[in-house]
Amino acid sequence: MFHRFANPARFLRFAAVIQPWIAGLTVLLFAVGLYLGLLASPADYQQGETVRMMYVHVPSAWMALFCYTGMAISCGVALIWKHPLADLAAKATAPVGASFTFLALVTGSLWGKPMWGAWWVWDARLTSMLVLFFLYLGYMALNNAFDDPGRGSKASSILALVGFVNVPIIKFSVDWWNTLHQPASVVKMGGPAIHASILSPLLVMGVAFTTYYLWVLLIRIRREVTANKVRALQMRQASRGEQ
Amino acid sequence: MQNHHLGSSLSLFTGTDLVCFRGGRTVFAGLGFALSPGEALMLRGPNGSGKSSLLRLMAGLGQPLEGALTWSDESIANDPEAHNARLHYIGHADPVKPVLTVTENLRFWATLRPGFGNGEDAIASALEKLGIGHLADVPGRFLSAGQKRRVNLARILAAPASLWLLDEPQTALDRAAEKNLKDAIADHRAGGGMVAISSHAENSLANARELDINQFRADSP
Amino acid sequence: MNGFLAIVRRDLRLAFRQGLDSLMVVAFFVIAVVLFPFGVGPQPNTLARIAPGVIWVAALLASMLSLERLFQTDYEDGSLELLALQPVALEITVMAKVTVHWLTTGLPLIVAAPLLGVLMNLPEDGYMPLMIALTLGTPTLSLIGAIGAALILGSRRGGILLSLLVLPLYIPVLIFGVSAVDVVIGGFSAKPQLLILSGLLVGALPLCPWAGAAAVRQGLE
Amino acid sequence: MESLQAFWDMGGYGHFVWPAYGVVAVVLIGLFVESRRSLKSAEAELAALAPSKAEDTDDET
Repeated sequence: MFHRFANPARFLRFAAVIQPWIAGLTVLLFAVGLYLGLLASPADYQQGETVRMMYVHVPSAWMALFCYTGMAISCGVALIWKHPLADLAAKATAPVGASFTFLALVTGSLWGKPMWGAWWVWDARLTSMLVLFFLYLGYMALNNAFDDPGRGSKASSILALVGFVNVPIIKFSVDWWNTLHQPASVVKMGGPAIHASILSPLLVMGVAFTTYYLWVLLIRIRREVTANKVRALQMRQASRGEQ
Repeated sequence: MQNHHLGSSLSLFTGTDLVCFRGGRTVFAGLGFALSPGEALMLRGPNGSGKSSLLRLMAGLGQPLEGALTWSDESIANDPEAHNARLHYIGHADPVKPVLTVTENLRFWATLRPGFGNGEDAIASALEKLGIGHLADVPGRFLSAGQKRRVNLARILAAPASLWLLDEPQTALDRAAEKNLKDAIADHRAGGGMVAISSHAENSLANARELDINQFRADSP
Repeated sequence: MNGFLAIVRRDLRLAFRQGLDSLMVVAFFVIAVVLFPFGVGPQPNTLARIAPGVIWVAALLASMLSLERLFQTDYEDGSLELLALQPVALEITVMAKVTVHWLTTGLPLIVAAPLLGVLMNLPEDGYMPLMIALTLGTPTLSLIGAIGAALILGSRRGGILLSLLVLPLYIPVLIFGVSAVDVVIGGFSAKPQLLILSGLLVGALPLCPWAGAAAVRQGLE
Repeated sequence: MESLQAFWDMGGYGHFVWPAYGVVAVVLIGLFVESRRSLKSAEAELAALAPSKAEDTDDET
């Protein structure tokens, strides 16, 4: 009972079963999404073809926040109920979330160039995304700044929760700061109204991104579990040698 | 000496099937102990077997993965401040600030304790008991390791507490200081206090119970 | 309460005897601001326009400099572990440390701010809002910084990691601090900004010591 | 052929839309490959350390 941390076999079996399904679903959804987004849907009457970038930019931005929320929740579970897997889920989520945030920033700037004529615009959403990126970096840096992985995950869990509490405050102050210094940009990120033909590829891509996240999450959690097993074995060999 | 249930048959401070998980490994499992006023518990076992970890759990620095630590049947985690008020802990490090004199160091720690009533002479008598009365006004940076350890020991004499948790207290102490320590522990126990001590010294305390941590090693795969 | 005062008194005495680093913090603050005219050119009106922002960013960085050592020295010599084992709640200990940090860094920055206002050709009516905003903002910076300082205890990379953790959380204070000054220079009242700054402070007062204590507790496990 | 050119051209915004999709593809696939690689190396390490205990089956996806 007491070494339940060492081999959460139940999770490994569960992951092994559903992972192929999630993989298949993700590939299928991406295929459909790309087809709808690039071929089937019309260009936007106002933004022209650049609206197609929305099909990758908006899901990335969604996932950036979705992952951070997921991370904060699993950190909360890890701290309060000391559930061993929650720690690993948060540690596994961070790089994925950071990658989505990075993508949101890159596609956002690629979107901004034709729209506003500049690679980087201090638009409220993009700026908040940039701050979120730093929160991810801080989490990951703190997570492996310790020799003992247990210490790293506990410290970064607290940081994730503190960060999570601050996200709305930062969002509010950046929005407020943006309206103060920046005349409201005419072309809002999502366009005046999302036309049905644009909505469907957007939703499909959104779900595709989510299933992709679950797929990579399962792989990374299995990696963390295996790495923990390896560390436990190495430690036991060290301490057994001492007797 | 406050809050002692002298003569209570039920042991005051108990630990039941404790599991300690630290530094990525299970240090010990299924460990139990019981302490009653006047008793001493000697923790034995090789390095890394978890003596310090057990003392830290007893002090409340971190929670056991499983099992319970209770003080007169109430878990110590329920009210950490109350538990802190009734214990003194000597760890590996002796927190003596180099720029403060010995008395200033001791006065700081003593003022944080509830039982610190009679001020200066409690500190003076504590220093005398450990044979370092002459160091009262010496700044910390001039003290040797042995003297720092004695100042740390004087800290727990200056303000009363019923439970002493001593992690290899005799390191860096010379023969005379070790004797002073033994006497202090004997007085503490005579007054109804309790001691849990991890130590490699062979000459253990008078009628102290022993607990070999090694038998609770977790050797599971 | 006397535990809080005892810790504040001890830490202030330690700070004074170990050579106040407030002077260094203020020196950094001044130098950081003085660099800007070299960068953006000495024209008074450009300096005046960026003055509030530059002063606030420099104050923010200056107050972060000494954060790393908030718990570090006590952590290394075992005092922090002992403080966690005192009847004084750890949250109060963290609050005491934050108060000492504010007294030794926040306050000197506020006192030095007008001098930098002159250097940066800050418009006349910008001084009062700058002082008020700094008075409301610097305690929040110390409070949030204390969490970061506690989180990096025992980590391999201290200072740099601390700034990466803490700076994103400083953004709201920076935004409203600077705009409190800009708005008054523009002829409007800074009431909303100052209200939000005090809101941030009132929010940080209970939450940060609680989170900081949790961070310290897991650091000592 | 002509429609292919138009598709590639993306109404003149081709050199914005395609890099965006390109970056997304590179990062997502890269992240997936890296995650799998580190899983495989961890499992290899585990197998080396305790051949008997490497009980979780080595499935393909």
